[in-house]
Amino acid sequence: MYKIEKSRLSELFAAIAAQEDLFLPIKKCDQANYGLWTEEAEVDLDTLKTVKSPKDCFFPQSETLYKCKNEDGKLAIDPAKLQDKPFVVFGMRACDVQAVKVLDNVFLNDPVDSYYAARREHGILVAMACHEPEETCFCKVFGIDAANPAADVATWMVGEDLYWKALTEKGEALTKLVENLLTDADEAAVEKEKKQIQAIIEKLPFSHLDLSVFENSELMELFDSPKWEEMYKPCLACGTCTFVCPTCQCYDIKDFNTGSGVQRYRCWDSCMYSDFTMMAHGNMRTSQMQRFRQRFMHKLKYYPDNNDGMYSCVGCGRCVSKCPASLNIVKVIKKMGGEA
Amino acid sequence: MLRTEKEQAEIIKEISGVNTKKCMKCGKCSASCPAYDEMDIRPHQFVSYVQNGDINALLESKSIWKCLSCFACVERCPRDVKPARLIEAVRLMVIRQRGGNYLTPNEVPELLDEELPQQLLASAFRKYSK
Amino acid sequence: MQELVKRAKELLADGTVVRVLGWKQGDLGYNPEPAYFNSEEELKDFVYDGFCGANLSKYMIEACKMEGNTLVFLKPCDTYSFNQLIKEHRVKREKAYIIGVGCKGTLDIDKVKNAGIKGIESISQDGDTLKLKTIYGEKEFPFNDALLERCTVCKGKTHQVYDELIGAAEGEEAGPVGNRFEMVEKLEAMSPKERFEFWQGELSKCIRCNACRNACPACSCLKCVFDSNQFDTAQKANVDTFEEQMFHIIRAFHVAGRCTDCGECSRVCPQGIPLHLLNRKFIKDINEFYGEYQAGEDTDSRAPLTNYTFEDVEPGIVVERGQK
Amino acid sequence: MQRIGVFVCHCGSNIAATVDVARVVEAAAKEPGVVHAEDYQYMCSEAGQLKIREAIKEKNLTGIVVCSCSPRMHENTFRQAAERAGINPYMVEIANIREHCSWIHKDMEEATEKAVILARAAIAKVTLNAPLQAGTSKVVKRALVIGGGIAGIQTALDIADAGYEVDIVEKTPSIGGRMSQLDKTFPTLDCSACILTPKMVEASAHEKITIYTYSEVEKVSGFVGDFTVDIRKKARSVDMSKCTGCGVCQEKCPSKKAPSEFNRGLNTRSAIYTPFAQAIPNVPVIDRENCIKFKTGKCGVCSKVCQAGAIDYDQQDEIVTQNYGAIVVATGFDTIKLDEYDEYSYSTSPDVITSLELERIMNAAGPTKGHLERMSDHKAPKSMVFIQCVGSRCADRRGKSYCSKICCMYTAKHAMLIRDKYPDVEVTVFYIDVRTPGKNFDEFYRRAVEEYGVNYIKGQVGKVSEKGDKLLVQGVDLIDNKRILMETDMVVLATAIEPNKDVRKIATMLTASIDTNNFLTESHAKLRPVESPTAGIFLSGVCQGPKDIPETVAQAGAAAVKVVGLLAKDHLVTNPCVAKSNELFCNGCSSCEKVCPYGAISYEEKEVNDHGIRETRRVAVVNSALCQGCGACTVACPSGAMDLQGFSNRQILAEVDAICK
Amino acid sequence: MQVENNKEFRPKIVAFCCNWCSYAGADLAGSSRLAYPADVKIIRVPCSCRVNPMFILRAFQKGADGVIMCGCHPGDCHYTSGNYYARRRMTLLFSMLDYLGVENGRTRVEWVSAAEGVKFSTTMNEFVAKIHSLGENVRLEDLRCKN
Repeated sequence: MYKIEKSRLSELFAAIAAQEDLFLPIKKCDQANYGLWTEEAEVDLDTLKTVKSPKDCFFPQSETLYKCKNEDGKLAIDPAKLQDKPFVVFGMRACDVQAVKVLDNVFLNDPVDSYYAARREHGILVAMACHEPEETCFCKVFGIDAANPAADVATWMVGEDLYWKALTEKGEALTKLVENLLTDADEAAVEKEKKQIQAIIEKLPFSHLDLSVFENSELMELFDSPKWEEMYKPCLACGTCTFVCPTCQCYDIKDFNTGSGVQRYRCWDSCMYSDFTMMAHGNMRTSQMQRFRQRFMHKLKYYPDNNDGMYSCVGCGRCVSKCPASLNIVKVIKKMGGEA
Repeated sequence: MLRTEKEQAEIIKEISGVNTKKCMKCGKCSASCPAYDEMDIRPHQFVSYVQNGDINALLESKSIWKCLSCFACVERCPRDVKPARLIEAVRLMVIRQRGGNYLTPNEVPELLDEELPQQLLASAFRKYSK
Repeated sequence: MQELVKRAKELLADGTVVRVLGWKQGDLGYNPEPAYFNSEEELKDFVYDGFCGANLSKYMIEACKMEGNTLVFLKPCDTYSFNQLIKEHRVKREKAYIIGVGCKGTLDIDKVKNAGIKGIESISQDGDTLKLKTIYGEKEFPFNDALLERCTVCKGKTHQVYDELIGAAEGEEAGPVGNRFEMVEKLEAMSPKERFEFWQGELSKCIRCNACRNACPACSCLKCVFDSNQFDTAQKANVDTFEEQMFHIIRAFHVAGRCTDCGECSRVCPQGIPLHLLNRKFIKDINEFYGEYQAGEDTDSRAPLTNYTFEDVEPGIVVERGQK
Repeated sequence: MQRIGVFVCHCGSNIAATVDVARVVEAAAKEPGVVHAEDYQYMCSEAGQLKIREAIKEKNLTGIVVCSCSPRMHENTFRQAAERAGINPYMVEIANIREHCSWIHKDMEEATEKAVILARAAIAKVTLNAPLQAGTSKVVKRALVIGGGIAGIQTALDIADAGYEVDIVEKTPSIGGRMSQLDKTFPTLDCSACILTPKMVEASAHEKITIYTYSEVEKVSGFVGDFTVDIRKKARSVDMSKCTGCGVCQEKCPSKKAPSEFNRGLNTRSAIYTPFAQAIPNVPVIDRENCIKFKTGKCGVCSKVCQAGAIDYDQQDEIVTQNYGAIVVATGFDTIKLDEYDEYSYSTSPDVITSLELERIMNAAGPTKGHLERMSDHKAPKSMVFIQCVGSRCADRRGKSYCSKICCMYTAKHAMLIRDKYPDVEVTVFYIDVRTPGKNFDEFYRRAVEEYGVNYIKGQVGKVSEKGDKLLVQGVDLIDNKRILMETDMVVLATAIEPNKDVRKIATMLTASIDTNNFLTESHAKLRPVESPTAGIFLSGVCQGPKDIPETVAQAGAAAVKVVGLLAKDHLVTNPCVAKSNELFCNGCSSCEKVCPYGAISYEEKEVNDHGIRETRRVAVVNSALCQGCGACTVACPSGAMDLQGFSNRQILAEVDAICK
Repeated sequence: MQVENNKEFRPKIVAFCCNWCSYAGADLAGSSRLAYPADVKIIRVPCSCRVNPMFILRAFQKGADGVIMCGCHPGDCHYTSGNYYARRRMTLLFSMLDYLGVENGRTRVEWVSAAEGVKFSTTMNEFVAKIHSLGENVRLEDLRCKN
């Protein structure tokens, strides 16, 4: 275990950035979001949750797949370059780290998504324990320990120091890179911090949600529940929940006409949108109720059924605070019978 | 300092804001003018003199001192030419060349006469000061 | 609030309405959700407090398609939206029983959180103070400091359309409020470069979640142009170049003259983009160029963009104004 | 996938001298969808068109682009060529590489580059063109003429003589209009009544003509070939079918204080009245505002004296709805108000009169029975002054910027008639210019001067003031540069004329465009002077611009021919480039309806199937016969449901993209 | 270097012209041989009221440096009132673009009648000069269209 004074973090960031691209929470126009570190950037490690999750670093909201051009009547194709250099994502919360694992199950299983795989291969995750969890957090429900994030490097902010512990080979390598800035530290302060975090988490209002109904009920039974009809109505069909969600992985592929050619890109899609999975004949989900149900059934039933019980919600609580209609997955879990 | 008549005409047009090309030579300004008979160059002629650049004649004319600044010509001109403004501009040019006011604000109260309309005084002040 | 519930029960009982559209108690102190109540029993969860910011007029578009009449609770500023929707034939007046509810201002929980108050378990109000019970202890916060921006420039406490009023008086005036164009004026006074940087910063945060559009009562299109292939304008691409701005310019343009300035767009934006500043710019321009106009004040006047006078200002005014 | 052919025209050297035509062909050939590209000397020639037709057939082209002159020149030519070769005429686009390129650029490199881009834009557009079918609409074989003056009467007679039904709507109780108020007419000094009344009688007797007097057009809907018009027949209070026109009621009517409109308020008339003796129809109306019966409930004299029992105090306004294939506007003119011309003392002195008032004074049926006398003391004047251009050629707000055109001639007429009949009267005319273009017009004016001794003075009058029982005229003689102060007995003002006040209301109803002076705009100033830009609306008389009687009659005949040409058709071909609403996207918000200048958009409740969701929605429906294809609705529509065929959103965007490439 | 760049700069300018007045005005400019720079490319629309703000934004997105719209003079619209609507739309749109920090000289509306070939030509000359002084449009361009 190492540590570094909080006041020297900018040196640390500069050292990392000198070698590799560094992404971390940056405050811009009052909002914290992950962004590329620059000397001018306003790093914000105090905000517990960035608006968008760090999902962007591995699975960007929009990415070009290839470009094609008409060159004298012939089609010229120029595929996008895959990530080939290491990069660091700093300050991820335990829930966000777990979310990457959720994405891994989707993108790294056959057929492997080469764009995602390349980023995962080169990405180094530096996580940070949650000093002050909030009322919207419910990671505990999914067995995530906010005090012990499981990334390449785990860090804790205790008092005026950042404690640093490499957990993987990648983490070790990164540690080596910045070794000269770190000093050795004992674990006592961190252990105390962990206990404190865990104690707070125990007290959070949503920490004890009961998911057994999703484990014990038949898929069709949940699917046909009349409760969906009762729940969906306030939903405005915007994509806020899906776009702030660290695990939502649906995307759409579209073409952009640049005038001189076509860029084929993929971008996040939202199951809340009316044209989600639209096909030539129309859409199989014609009502908002069906789309609403799709999202939560996917998070809480379809995905766990296909992934050894791993839920595709990590309890980060972003949707809880951002839904314009104050709908959220907690309300759904409770309504379906998961009141703690 | 010495300007050609053409330049002077431009200055007069600029000071007065009059577009002499708008004149359709109907003569209503002269027809409306109470000082017509006193004038050597008549209001409608002012417009064409300026248009043609005959400024020296205007500078020397007595008309500029005969104009009452009653603005009847301005009011009644069907083409919105405002001949009185031209006359005033020529007058200003003369006064500026001579340098000095014929009348200062202090002298005005003495001239006040119950019988005289205020407008006349205001006009006089316009006429005889820079 | 009890009076609202009582009246709702009466109206359900006597068959005037078959459902009630209001707000339902949330699972945190500050997140009530818009909800339909179909019975007396369900009304036990009804709530009306400062966090009931949602403008229910938008929901009335769907409610009007349902069988039977709907009782809807509308705050004063929500009624402008409702009127505007009547004008555009998007709701049916006769399908709604409107109770105009009094409004003391609606609140923005993020203002409280940004002040460093975390782990909120419950909230109560004591006079001008919000009392917050948090995991990290008891906290207090001045009510007025938590007001949403739109409420600090409240356009009035008068309901434009209603069947009855509860907790509000006819012709009630708003208290002293700020100038809602203050920020617009400030931006106008900046240099083009400063303005560009301001908007570039704000709009580049946009994640194209469409919350602004979907919450907006004026954006009531069955199919948004940004969802259709009419203009080849992809709705989902999120690129920090012009496309984001195109979306927001066109959205503001489409609601120009129809926007009642209800402020929902800014309230719901997950990235806190001050979208109302776009709408207000149009409102300000319309007022200056074509005479004062408040969308939603009536149901039959012609909107500024479907109207004209022979003497309207020329588009060159933009350049002329810039030179001053 | 479209198969597009590109045809580049040299236009002799007009294009080829500045644009490298071969390079345009070469570049166009590489564009997606283009399967054929060639150039030729004159594409519009028969040989050029043959090339197009052959290429269409040989290469199975689905669309063509012609790079040539302005589409305003030859779009139709090439559309017809395409149609002859079997493809839809609307699958043709023109790249204007002459007016917009070769003629304005000198540098060959630059011009060629631009021509290629223009060709590319046209190719991009035609790729998205869809075949359009011009529809047809029926023609109702009946015309409406609004206004019953000489313009309206002549138009109606000419249309009726061609065998079509015509209705005349006249606002006043009788047809005849301004001409009926005139005494004599220039330049031949015919008696106005003598030449007008036979036409009035002819119109009223014509079996194809229906006259609605004391009536107004209330509402117009529909479009060329089939307008629906509501006509309000105001309550006359006299049963037209019973009245014999004996005139007893007018004699006996005790209320005789209403100013006579016909005599320009110079005398009074009874409350029940016909405007003048030769009125058609010769049926009086009760002016309810002045009728004692209507004001107090007592009286009823007219009813008692009427042998025919025609008086009907309970008569109500009646709305007649009728369909017409064409509408002619002949609403005529009035003189402007002189309230603001204080300098001429018109409002203060009864001896300052307008020329139209003088017409009534000179007329044997007028207030003075034709004796020339002053209205103040009924003495015969010894001298008279005529002032020209009162309110005409005025740049200020009081008057009109235009020349009223008729004043110079009627003033000469008046002066001549007065000098002829009363040789002892001195007549002076103050003029700015004397404008007499017209056959025998200048000769007429010269006779007034040379034979009748009328004194013409160049110079506008500055002021007319009352001096005792005389009028003092202050002016200048611009030729002599001399002040003129002249005492006279009467002053006659040649007052500017302006379109009838009601024309704005009517123009709005007809969506006929109107200029800043309220004259109706013609479709083309030179080539289509009697047609309004709105199809099916025609213009006759002064409503289109100042003109005298012969010009009015000529224009009336011209308008009639245009109407007859329209009514002779059974069907009209409609422009297929009209708006079309996609009902799946339509919100039913009415924005489009509000901006449509033609009332072409209506709404209906319709069951739609939106990808499986069936529901009843309020959707916009465009009447393609009414729509003129301006596209205002397409921009008002927020959802893009409304689009314009031939200029669709996607087509225009494709052009934008191609240009910005 | 800077100077050279400016010399090279060939602006892309889109002109929307209504069929009845301005397009005919452009034709007249052509037949009268009244030159204006080849940078201006005209798109024919039936009426100025057909011009959707989206068209203008799209042009900028795709790399136009200036967009000008021409229509019949107010009062002379072939369709009676189209240009009145267009006038309001463009006024508000231009004001909004200005508010967003886009140089306000990049957009313009000019009323050009069928008889005003001279006006059409001078307007285009002026507008192109203005765009030259403003330089390349960077604030409204979509970077994806850059290459």
